[in-house]
Amino acid sequence: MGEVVGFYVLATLILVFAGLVITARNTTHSVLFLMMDFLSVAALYVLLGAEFVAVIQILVYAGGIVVLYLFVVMLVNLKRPPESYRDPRRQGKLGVVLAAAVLVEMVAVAGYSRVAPAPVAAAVSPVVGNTEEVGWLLYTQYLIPFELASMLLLVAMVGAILLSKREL
Amino acid sequence: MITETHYLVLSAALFAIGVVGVMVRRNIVVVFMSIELMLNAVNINLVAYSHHLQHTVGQVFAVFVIAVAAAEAAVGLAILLAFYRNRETVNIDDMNLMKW
Amino acid sequence: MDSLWLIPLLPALGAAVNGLVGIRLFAKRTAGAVAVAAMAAAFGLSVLAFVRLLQLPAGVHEINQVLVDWLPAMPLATHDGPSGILAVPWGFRLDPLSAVMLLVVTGIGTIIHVYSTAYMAHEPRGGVARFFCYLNLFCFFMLTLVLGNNFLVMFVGWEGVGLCSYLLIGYWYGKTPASDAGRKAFVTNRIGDWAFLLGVFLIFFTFGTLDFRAVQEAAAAMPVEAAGWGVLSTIALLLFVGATGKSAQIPLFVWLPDAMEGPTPVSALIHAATMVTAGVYMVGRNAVLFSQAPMVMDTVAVVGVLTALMAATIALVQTDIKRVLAYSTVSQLGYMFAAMGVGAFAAGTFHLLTHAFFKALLFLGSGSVIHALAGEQDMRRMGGLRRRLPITYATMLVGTLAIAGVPPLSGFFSKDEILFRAFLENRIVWALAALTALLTAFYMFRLMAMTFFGGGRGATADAGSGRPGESPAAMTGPLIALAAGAVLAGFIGIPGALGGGNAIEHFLEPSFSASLPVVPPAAAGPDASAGHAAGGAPASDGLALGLMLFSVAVAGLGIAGAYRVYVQRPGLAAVLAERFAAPHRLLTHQYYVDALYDATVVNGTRATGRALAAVDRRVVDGTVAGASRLTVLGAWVASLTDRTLVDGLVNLLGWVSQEGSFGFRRLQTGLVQNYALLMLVGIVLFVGVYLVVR
Amino acid sequence: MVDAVVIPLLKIVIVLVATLTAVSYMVLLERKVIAWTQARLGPMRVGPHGILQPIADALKLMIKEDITPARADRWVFTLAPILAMVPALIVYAVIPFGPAVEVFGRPVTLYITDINVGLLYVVSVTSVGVYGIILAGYASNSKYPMLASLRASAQLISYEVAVTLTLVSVVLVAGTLSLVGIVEAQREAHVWYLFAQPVAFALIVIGGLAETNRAPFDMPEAEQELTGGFHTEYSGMRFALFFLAEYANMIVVSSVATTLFLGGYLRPFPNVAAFGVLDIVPSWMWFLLKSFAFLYFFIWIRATLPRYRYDQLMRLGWKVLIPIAIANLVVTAIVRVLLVARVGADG
Amino acid sequence: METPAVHHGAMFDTDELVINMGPQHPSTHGVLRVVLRLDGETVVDADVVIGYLHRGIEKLSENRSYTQVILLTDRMDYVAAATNNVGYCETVEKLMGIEVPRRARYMRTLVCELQRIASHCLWLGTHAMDAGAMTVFLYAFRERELILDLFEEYCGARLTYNSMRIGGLPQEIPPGWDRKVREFCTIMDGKLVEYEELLTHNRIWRERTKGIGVIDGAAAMAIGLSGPSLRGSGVPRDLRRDEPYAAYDEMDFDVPIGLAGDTYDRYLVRMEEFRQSLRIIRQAIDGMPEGPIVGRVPRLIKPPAGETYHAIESPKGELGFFIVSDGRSMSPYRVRVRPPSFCNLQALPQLIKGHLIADVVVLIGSIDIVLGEVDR
Repeated sequence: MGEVVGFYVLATLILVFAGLVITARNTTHSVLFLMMDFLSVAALYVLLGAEFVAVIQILVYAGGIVVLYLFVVMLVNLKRPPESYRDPRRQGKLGVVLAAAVLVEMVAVAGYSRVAPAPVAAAVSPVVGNTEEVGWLLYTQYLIPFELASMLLLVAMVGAILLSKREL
Repeated sequence: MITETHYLVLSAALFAIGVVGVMVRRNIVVVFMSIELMLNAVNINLVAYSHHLQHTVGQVFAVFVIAVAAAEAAVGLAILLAFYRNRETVNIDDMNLMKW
Repeated sequence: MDSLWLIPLLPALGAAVNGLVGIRLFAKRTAGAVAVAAMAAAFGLSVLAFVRLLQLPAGVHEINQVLVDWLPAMPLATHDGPSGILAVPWGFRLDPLSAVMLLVVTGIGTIIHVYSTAYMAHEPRGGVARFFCYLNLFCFFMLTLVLGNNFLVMFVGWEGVGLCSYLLIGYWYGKTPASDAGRKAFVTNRIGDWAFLLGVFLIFFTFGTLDFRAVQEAAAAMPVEAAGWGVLSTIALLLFVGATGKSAQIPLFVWLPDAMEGPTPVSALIHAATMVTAGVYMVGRNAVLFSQAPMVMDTVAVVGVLTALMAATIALVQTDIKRVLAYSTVSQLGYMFAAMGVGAFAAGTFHLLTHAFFKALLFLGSGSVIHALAGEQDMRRMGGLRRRLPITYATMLVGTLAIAGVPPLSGFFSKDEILFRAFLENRIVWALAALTALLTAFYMFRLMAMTFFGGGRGATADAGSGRPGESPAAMTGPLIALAAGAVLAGFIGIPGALGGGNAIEHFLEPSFSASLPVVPPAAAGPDASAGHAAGGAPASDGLALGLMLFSVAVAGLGIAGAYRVYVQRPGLAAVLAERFAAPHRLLTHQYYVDALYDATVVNGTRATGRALAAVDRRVVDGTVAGASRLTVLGAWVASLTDRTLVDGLVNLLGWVSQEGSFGFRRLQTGLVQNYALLMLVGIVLFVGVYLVVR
Repeated sequence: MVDAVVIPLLKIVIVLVATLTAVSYMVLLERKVIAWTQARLGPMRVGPHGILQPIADALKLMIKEDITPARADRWVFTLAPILAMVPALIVYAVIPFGPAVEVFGRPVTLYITDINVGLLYVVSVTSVGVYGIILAGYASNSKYPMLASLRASAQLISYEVAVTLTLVSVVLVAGTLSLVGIVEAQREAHVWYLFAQPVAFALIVIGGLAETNRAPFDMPEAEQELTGGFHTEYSGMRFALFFLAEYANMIVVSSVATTLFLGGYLRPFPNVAAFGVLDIVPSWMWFLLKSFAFLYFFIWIRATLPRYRYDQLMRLGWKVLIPIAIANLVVTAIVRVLLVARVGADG
Repeated sequence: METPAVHHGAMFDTDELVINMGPQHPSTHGVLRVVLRLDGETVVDADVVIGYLHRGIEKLSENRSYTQVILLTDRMDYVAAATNNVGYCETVEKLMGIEVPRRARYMRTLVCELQRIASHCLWLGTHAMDAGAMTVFLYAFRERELILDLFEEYCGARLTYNSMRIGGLPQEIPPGWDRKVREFCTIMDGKLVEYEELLTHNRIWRERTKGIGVIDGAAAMAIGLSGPSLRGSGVPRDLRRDEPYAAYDEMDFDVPIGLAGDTYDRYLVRMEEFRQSLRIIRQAIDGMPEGPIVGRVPRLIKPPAGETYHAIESPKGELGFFIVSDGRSMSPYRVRVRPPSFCNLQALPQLIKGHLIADVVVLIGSIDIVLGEVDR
């Protein structure tokens, strides 16, 4: 019961906020709605029993990435709003149609495919608790992807610093 | 009873909203944000299956996706800033140098 | 005390500190202090190691330490089958022989380091650190050479000391003679090293191991190759060629006199006391191997004694103080090889030890003289320095008496031991060695006379009354220390004839025998030469005493002659030179050996190169040119095909794509979102297809 | 029903009320302590020795006119103080004021909840607090608040890195992310982590000062430079919210630091029976005493030190604190591995 | 690129931003307005706008009698009113050739130095406050209060003293006053240690002031700096020593100078001046001669036609008066003041260029201006 209510409330919030993100006139408002959306998604993760991902979602997305967006929005908004120049060749409407097609197709796929719950995987980790499990997997089975991800972040960091320098 | 299909549909809807954002908006910052929405849709999918299959690996992948999103945001926004510095615009329709 | 490895490590650390940090940062004093501290610590450890060696239980004569597996076990095979497992540990072995060398290297090394701090004081700051870096590095390699328990570790040290010798000879690399001398030393050494390396290969091929002890035991088990030339002889000969290179024996002695271009402490340490004795040490190390090859032993003895004689004669006429000493070194090394050749390994090693003391002393003394005369090296411009450099004079006199073989100084005992053994073994060798001893006494006192006696000439004359003065304490201190060594070192080897126990010989004996333990001191390896057996037999005491008196007399004769010619009648030398013009010219030109090498090896190489260049130009270039003509012809045919057939096809293709792209390029709007749109179309189609065909 | 709903609700209410009261009295405390430092008396008029001053302040702020600047972004202007306040309050959900005790025969835990990612929760929730500041600066549509908010957010984000890295080393020592677990780990370890992790403690104190925008890191509201900082344009209740949020954050930082480093609600020497007499003071009082010591330290610092310059602050954060935090983390990890290895070998 | 390179602290690449610091700003020491052009937080250019406190003192003087002008001078540097009085009175005395009795000269010295300490207290307090050290502010004001009490006892006023007369002083020092001054000196000795403990070796304070607003001696001279701000740049110029007035030629004191010419050195110079002032005060009290306190002054103060310039060392620098008399009128024909704050303020744009906003307030505090004097 609680789960049902929680899901529908959160799903509504997520979709509404997402809609507001792409429709808001003011970019700053968009960013705020994005943050709200991410927080709702984090709540959804808690509902799904993934506390660690939920906390990371808040920490990284809401606390980090969105702040970055906010910075950028404020920086580029300092002087003038984005111009309303529109290229006549852009196919915006077609995009909406195709997005709808994608939605339909994906719902169809979701409806068709039923993944049976796998037999409970043999105790992957000797630890209990969601965070510990994720941590265990990250540091054992997925160690190399984990290290690669950290390399990726390092590279991204260096790249971002280089790009935002005054003289390239 | 909420099945994983519910989550998949939610995820699909969120993804579609992201797609619309990418397709329609001309402010490149909003386009970036729409991409973040799409990534979140993927994450919902992963975590939902993780829940459904009682296997943590989906969450692990969600963590990776978040890492990639962070990298993407950092580099993307840096490029955007560099672009803004040169062209003083964030309109995606002004970014049309890649053509004949 | 299981820290044998620490002994080479300390100089290595010193070198690293001076080389990495010191050249940029250290003051001269700091650089010197670091190097001296490293060496002094190494010396202290060496003494401890030596004591530890003495305390070993009876019948055990070595400490063997393996640090790491250097080369992991690797089976090697030839067409004929497996040849052994190449497994080389980085191991150190301390036995009596290496212990003696260890003490020599670290002890004299320390003294020379101290001396250098004063001698190099006028060098620029970074240069001093560089110098000490090289010097420490040299000590590291030398200690590696000495302590290594197998041929490969030894070879590392062997090459390393060659490198350091090169670096140090060329220390003043701005001076052309110095850099040339460095190169000459390096190249000449390489020739010897090549033979040495071949010997090592052959050893591995023959015995399947490179460990000294294992090789010796295996060699001892093989029959003596007295009659025919066998593999052992080949190995021994190759090793000996290597030794001639490093120890400046005929025919590879030419580099050593030139090496005197380096700073004097370098000459003292490397080119008198330690590195050049590496060859002797190596022969001693492989005593058992050499003993199995009597023909090679004879070769060694002959080459040694000839070198000794030849160098001594050349030394008679040299005018550069350091070159006299250099030839003297060559001569004394010849002595050592002669001793080795007659099977008197212990005696040779003993002479090595005493020689290290007095020759280092003489070099440092000459350095002190040169230092006092602000770089003057020509003895004809010296003289009368006795008063002005009293300490240098006194200590050098001690050294000269020692090298001349005046009892009871150290040189007397070691040289007499060699002569005694040579007398028993090979009278010709003995005769030549005795002659050399005479010459040695003569030319050394010639040096003393020209430098210290008489009136001032040249540099010493035109300098005012104030200069030259005695060198600083950091230079005279080492001189005094070495002089003490030169006096006292002989007492560890007083022969039985004089009532001594010949302690050094008994101590060293285990190193020259194949298997352990060896109880009776006199009984050497299974097939030790006859002279050995006669070793300390009391029966020959009278003979020994007679020979002793003879050699003392020879030394006295030489001294007296020099005194007569150079002190009492200073003009006599010139008269003699004129009278014996042809031999004199021969001697001043060092028997034309360098000229010979120039004419044969150097010019031969050049001529070969020219001939090959001519072949290249005529034959090879001609062929190439002919080929090019053919190619041009073929290319013309090909291009015709290309223009018509291939180009036509390509143009067709281009035309098609051009025409087609007029339509397609409308898609490239430059709008990112339109590109994304196309992607989306793809996705929709893809998923659609999936849904349909599922 | 009582256990599941009533008690948690009651606890939430108590914590909220207590927090808000504490926050308002923090203001008084600060004014008093600084006044004493400066040889003044501080507020004396309202009530004896000014103890009713917070109430007067609250009344004043509530009835003041709430001005919205003409060209401000109204929605965001209103949202910003709320976004600043809410995270500061919801952090209290995981702070353990005491262990489980019996109240009227019912086991009650003296914390609202103990989640297994407690510390991460604290970090992530406080990281959301930065929105209040940025948005306040943005929405005011004024230059000084804009500059101040950029400064503030840069400062917060930078120091968050250092603080979070430092927290990781504490977590390494404790082996748990749960705040209650960390307190209990200190009981088992027989040592406050102040002594096990002194470097981390120093980093947390410095980082805590910076994260709460306190002197000497109070750049965002440096009145001499940027007049009032990001809340220059605010007045009335919305201003009060910012004010409360700042002090609430101070209390959060001191509570977390107390929990992590001073043994939380444990009495000194919790394992030494000889000190059992200290149990007379209830556990939550110990917690409050320790937190109070922190708060007092914060105020003391503010009264004493000049202010850092913005670039010096950033340099300190990035070039000093973060490297030290990383070094501390590495050393802690190495020591931890070695200890575990040794213990493993033993047992 | 045409924009100048950023020196430090620029986090983002933003366009130049113009902000208006003042005239209503907590740390501009009155009503100064500085228009800053910023690149990020770095000051690219600064425009100092003054005039918000202009009262026309110079013009007013032309309609006042010579004695009445003393009153006006109080309002210039209102934190060092007595010094202004001395400067003006001495100029008039020079114009009229009046001999001031030795006791009066000693008393003037005493009053000037007390005033200097009071002024420096205010400078120290606000300077530290600008950098965020608010406790120092209150401490310094506490000690300034003691001086104000002393002045109150002497002349009845706490801020604008009107405490000089042409030819001497209006009244004898009250009985027991000298003892109180001595007590103050003792107190002040201890308090100075307290200030220095809070600031001089404080790491943050040093970081905030060292290397900030560096100006070398030549540049400082060229731009007309004077007083401690000039001495902070290593120029040993002090009118008390170089062109002695009052009784300074009989006093024994040192002139501290800085080396680096940065804010920290200016701070140290002023801190040392506290001590030198106390030294002079003690000498003045100990050596106070007996005698009249007013010289022979004509009843009608009507200087002969002519003009003269006389400068004294006010706490802020060279305070000069240029007075023209037409010989006929009872009022000066022209009074022109060379105020140190005004001249020192000229250096501000040069000092703050390339620094951050936070340094601007520190630098304004560092050159120690009073807007009353700047605008007059």
